Amino acid sequence: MLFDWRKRRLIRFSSKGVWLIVLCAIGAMADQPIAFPHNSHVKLGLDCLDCHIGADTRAAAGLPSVRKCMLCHAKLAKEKPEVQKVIAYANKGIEIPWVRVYDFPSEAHVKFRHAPHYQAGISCSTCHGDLTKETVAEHTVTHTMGSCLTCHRQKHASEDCAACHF
Amino acid sequence: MNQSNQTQHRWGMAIDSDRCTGCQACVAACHAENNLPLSDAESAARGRAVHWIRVDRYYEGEFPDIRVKYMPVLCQHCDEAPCEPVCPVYATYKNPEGLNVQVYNRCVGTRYCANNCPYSVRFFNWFDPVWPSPLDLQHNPDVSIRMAGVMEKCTFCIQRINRAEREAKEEKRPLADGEVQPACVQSCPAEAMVFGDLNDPESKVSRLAESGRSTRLLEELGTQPKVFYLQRAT
Amino acid sequence: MAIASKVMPYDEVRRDLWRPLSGASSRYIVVLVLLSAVALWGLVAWGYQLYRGIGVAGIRRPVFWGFYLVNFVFWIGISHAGTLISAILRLTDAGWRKPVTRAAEAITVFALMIGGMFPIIHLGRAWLFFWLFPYPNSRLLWPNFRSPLLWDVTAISTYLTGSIIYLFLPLIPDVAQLSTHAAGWRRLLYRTLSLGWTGSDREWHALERAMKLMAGIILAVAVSVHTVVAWDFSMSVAPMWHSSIFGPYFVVGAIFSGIAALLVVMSIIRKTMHLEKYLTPHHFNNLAKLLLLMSLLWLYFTVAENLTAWYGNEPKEMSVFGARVRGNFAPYFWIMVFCNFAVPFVLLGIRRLRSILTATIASVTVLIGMWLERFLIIIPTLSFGRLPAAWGHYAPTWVEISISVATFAVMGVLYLVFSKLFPIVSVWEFEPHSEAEE
Amino acid sequence: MDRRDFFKIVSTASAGVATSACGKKSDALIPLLVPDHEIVPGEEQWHPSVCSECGGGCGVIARVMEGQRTIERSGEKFRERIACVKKIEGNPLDPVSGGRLCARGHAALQSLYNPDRVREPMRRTAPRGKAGFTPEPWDSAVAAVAEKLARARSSDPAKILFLTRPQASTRTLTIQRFLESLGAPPALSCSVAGLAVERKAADLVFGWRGLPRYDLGQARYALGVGADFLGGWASPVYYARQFGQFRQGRPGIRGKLIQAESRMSLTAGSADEWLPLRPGSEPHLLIAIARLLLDEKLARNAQQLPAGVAESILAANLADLIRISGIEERRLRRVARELGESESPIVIAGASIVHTNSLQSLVAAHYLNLLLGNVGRSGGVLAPQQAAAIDPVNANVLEALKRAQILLLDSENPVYSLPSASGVMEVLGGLEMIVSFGVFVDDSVAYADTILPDHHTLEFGTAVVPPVAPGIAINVATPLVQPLYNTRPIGQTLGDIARKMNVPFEPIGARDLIEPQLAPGETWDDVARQGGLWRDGEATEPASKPLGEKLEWSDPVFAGAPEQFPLQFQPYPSLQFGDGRGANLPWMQELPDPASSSMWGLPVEIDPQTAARLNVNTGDWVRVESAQGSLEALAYVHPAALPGVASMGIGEGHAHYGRFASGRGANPLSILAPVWENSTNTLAFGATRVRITRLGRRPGELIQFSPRDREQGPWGYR
Repeated sequence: MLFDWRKRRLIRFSSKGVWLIVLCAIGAMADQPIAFPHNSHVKLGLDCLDCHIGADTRAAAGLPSVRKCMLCHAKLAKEKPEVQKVIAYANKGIEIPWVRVYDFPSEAHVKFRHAPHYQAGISCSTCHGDLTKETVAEHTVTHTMGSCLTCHRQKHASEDCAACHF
Repeated sequence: MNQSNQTQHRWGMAIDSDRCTGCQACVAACHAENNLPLSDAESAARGRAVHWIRVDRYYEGEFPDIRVKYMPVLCQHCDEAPCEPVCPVYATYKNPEGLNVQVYNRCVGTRYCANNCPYSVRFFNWFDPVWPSPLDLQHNPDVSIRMAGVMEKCTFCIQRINRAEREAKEEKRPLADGEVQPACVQSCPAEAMVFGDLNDPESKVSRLAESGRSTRLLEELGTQPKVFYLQRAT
Repeated sequence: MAIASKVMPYDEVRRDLWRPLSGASSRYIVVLVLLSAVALWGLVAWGYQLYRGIGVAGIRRPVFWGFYLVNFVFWIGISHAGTLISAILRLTDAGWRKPVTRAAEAITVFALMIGGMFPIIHLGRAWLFFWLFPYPNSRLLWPNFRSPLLWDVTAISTYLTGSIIYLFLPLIPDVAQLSTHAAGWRRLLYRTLSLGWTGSDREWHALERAMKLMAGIILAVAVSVHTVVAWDFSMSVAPMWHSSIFGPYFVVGAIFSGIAALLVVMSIIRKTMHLEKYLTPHHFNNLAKLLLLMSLLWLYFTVAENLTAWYGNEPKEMSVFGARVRGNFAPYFWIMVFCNFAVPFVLLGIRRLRSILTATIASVTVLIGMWLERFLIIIPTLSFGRLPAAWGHYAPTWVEISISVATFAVMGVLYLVFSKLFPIVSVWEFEPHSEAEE
Repeated sequence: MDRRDFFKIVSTASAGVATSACGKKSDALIPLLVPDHEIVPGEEQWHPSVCSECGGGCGVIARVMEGQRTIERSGEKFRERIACVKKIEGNPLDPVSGGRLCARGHAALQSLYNPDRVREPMRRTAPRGKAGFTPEPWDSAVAAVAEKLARARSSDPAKILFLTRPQASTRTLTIQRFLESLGAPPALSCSVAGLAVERKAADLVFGWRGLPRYDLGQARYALGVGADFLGGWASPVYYARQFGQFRQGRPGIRGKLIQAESRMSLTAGSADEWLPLRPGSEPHLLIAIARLLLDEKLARNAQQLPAGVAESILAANLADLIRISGIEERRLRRVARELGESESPIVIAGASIVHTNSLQSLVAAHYLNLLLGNVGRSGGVLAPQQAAAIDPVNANVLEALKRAQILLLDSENPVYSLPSASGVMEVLGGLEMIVSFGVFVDDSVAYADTILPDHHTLEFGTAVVPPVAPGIAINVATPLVQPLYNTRPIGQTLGDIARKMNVPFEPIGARDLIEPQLAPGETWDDVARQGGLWRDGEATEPASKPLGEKLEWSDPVFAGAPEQFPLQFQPYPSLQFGDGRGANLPWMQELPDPASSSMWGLPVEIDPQTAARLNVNTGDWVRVESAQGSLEALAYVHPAALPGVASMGIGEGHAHYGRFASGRGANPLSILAPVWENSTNTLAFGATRVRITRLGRRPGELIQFSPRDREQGPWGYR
């Protein structure tokens, strides 16, 4: 991957190594509109699925709409500055413009679905890191085709290219 | 691969020339389903228009005893596909369900496969595709947008196959015959196209493939195509 | 045999052959700058192609391979000039080869470098060319060894390595001699390249053995390389490509164009470097005869290929054959026949007409003809595929033309630089004691 | 999605059960607009709608999924998740489309997401015809229109002309009601695919209101005359489905189709035999066949034929008829015999290309079917069963335009559809006010003073009565997605105008149309959820008694002296563009033309003999000149063109129609002589003579996907 560092600007010329770097960079730099503390929500007993409701049955885990945030925050912790930002969005009727942390670049042509991975018993932290320790989500786990394939081999999942790339 | 507990499908298609009217609904349906790059007059003039399925038309005879032959031609998903061995990076290969798959992210663009395809059904992305906004809102999220420098071709609507298989699996039932239909087959007003599992001897496509009118395109090359053309009855 | 060394003292030979190494005439500079400019323009064109996408070239469906692959085959063909010829001559102990071999071997190396670039230039995603090499990776993905393109990669890299060694080995005694006479960076360069050559008998022995061995190896590799290039085409099911004759046909064509290239280069360096004493009419005469022989051989293969296709009358082949011989491509076809057969046959076949000038003219036409031959092998087949509904025509754009032209300039630049750094005629072979060795 | 799946969804939904085998799809049941925030990435929903690309009125289902667009709100840019239509397929429940769809139907998506849609109301700033507009708020635009309309109404309401598409729908009903409340004459259409002649003939012969339905699927032997029913005529998807059934849908039975047409249309190409008919000689051929049937005693139902008609047939000079039709007598006799001997014969006549005598050919065809005894029978000609089928007709449009003071345009394009020589542009230039309700700026909208843009059909609900359908069918669309732009449905706009004018008016919604038809137990929700209301047809024997008493025929009239203009010129509605309105859809532009395989342009088709005489090759530029005007086009030497007949597809040659169509190619209608069909006064666009001169090679080439049109033969391409 190292040989490509100069090409970072040329995303269209990138090979796999490059986009990983670009992604890591984006992930690390991700300036979220609200400093959402995952750890404190998890501590309160919330499950990942409570907010990312699609993870078990759908392709996309999904982000909760601001309405969902307001179910609790209409009453709870209203005084905190970050929560006030949430309330501001809710009042304006605009969805919070979260910055995506994990994504597959379009060049990879991956059609990832959460559901089968969840159903296969892969825990969220395998791919997304230990969110009990993170505040704002960061790109902590690097995904390469190698890491995907290693797991697929271990779990005897399909290794057909067209299982993911089409 | 490791799916021994499932019945293995072998997808194939039958096209009834007696029913085909040459209306090209299949062509438009394919464009709508598969995010085919949009050509413009200039790129079309330079031979860059992309139609994963096309309707070949040949005039036969001379006026007034002339007739025309319409023939939808798409990737034949050959069992012995000439495009597969020549790819230096395995970007095109035969998947367990008999589909000839093009892996866009692996393709480096030697275009050897296209030269070696006797059916000329492979298309190349000469440039990154552009859609004047908001035409891009129409993009099918189940299908990749291919970038410059890679080959593409008919996939038998693998996204539909995958979706149907997934849903069948979730509902713990076998796939029914005719449940999976590529966009072209789905659209065909004259129902000239039939898609299904060739491993299932009872499927409609298997029965048509066995019928007396069944032929295959350029069969003499030994490519073992999985698209069966039913000849016109006269 | 009027070998220069027999008449001339070694010191004079050395003076003559080392003279071009020092100083640079204004003419040299102008030509170098001009050629570099053209080469640079080619680079610009390639950069544009990388930036915009390969679509800036004229290739299209169904002609997915165009000028780039024509140039690829052409330059790989040219590369047979040297190594193969010099290896044959070396193995057959043709004494007259001495002044010719280095010039020839240099052509090989440069032509291979250029030819080897074309498959990369032609890639849709050229920046991923390394995926064609087998390197370990976490995905456990390997290149497809069944693909003739991979054979190409293997064959060409082997040939390039072999050719560089083969060029380098006979250079060692020369650079060793040069290092004692040169100063500054040149001294460092020559010293490094001489690998501590002292000129001991053991070293001479080893060198001779190595060269003999390499000559044998390179001969086999050279033949296989062009055969593999031919297989890029003949392994496919396309009409008029799928032909068992292609391997030898390409090899013959390659040697043919290689000799022509060598003759052209020789007559240029003879004039510009004043090597009249070393590159004598005798050399040209010998090579011209070889060229004539190859011309006839080429004609034989061409007739064999086309006659069988025509007589077989297989419709799909006939579309290509027809287009080539009497259709759209007919002018090119008949120009090719004229260039590759008529001109050499008349100019070189009639003894009275055979001279350095006519040999050069014939060589130039052969180069043109052989380029056209590559063009006529690749394009018509793709234009007239198996399904007539998919027929289409091809015309190159400025990008392809620029890059194609630039490669000739690159050849010139490399040759100019090489001839400034190393004696273009092997000096030590004129040394009296090396005569004894032979 | 196949029929069963969709049924499942629909039935579980109407039963109110959302948990079943496909409970997962329960969110696909809501027939109403999808709220954008409820769109889940990667999940699809299917919603019924109606195709409005042609008059066929196919019921469709649309796949709605997530999409993202960038919007600007108070200066800030947002990326917004919205529900988008991703694909359109036929509605498997709809008896017209049966789950299938034609190429143009698929491309309807590109009119929804067309970059050249009118995004807000506009006012004209440039001279008429130059298409210069500036945005205008809804209120003032509507007020301005209402004011002028009120003034015109008070002086003479007959001077208000509304042109709308030739389709019976809530849209046209709303327009009709609006016009009624103003006291203005009914709306007209000017599309060349308006089928005015077909309607008139059915009315004249059988008293049928609407288009007859040809039950091709049950017939054994079909003779098509002048109707390109697989290539766009009347209801292409329905007839293509019927054709599939006709050919291979019945075990052991294969229908045989003979197509008599003056060009090798898609139908002629798919037929078992093509009879190359001289242009305009359809009546002659039909009467010759009727005569042969009578002569050979093959007319099984001759007694039902009105005496006057039988007399006319028997009085005809057979040799003359055959000579004029240009078909070998031997072939014609064979076809007549086969037709007469067939168990279930049918004659499908239409006027894909309208001639001055087209009505006569349709009338003759009806009598021929009567003679064959298949009227009102399965496998024969069936009466339309649509009570609600009142669609605007294409009749006397030019006269109406000349009379009018105020023109209201709804996706109709008179500037394109009428010949320049008719003076339509001058007429439009002189009108007091032109208002457009369409979603695009086309050649005629370029003349408009005000544009009050409508929603796209997929953005707003409507109900359409398909002109050809088994039984009763009303296809219903509910809005699928949020409107993309600041547009308003035409009903609402007309309502606003009426209110400003103080005229009582209520637009008609889909629900208004459906509810009176509902049987006990059915609800509007059910109908909206399944996408339409359909009833099986009853036997219609009583309606098949002929009313007409006479049969006459005349030779077609062609404008232009044969010495000066030796070629007959026939523009034809193209597969891709229909009457021209498909030209702004890039998918249709790049769809290879079925005859010439041309893309992004339509060539003029010339037969090989004429081409050789003119020294024209495929790809040459030629000038096509009539006495009224000329156009320049690329030539395609069509191996199956009739000698002396040049054809050209309609669709290109728009002066204004968005980026994909503007300034591309030539409009064959523009050079026509203003010749009208004798009975309906619809444009007889096949009735002009031209001469063709070669211009040679020029910049701009014929773009063909497959230049090669022969499987074998001489080498090389052009």
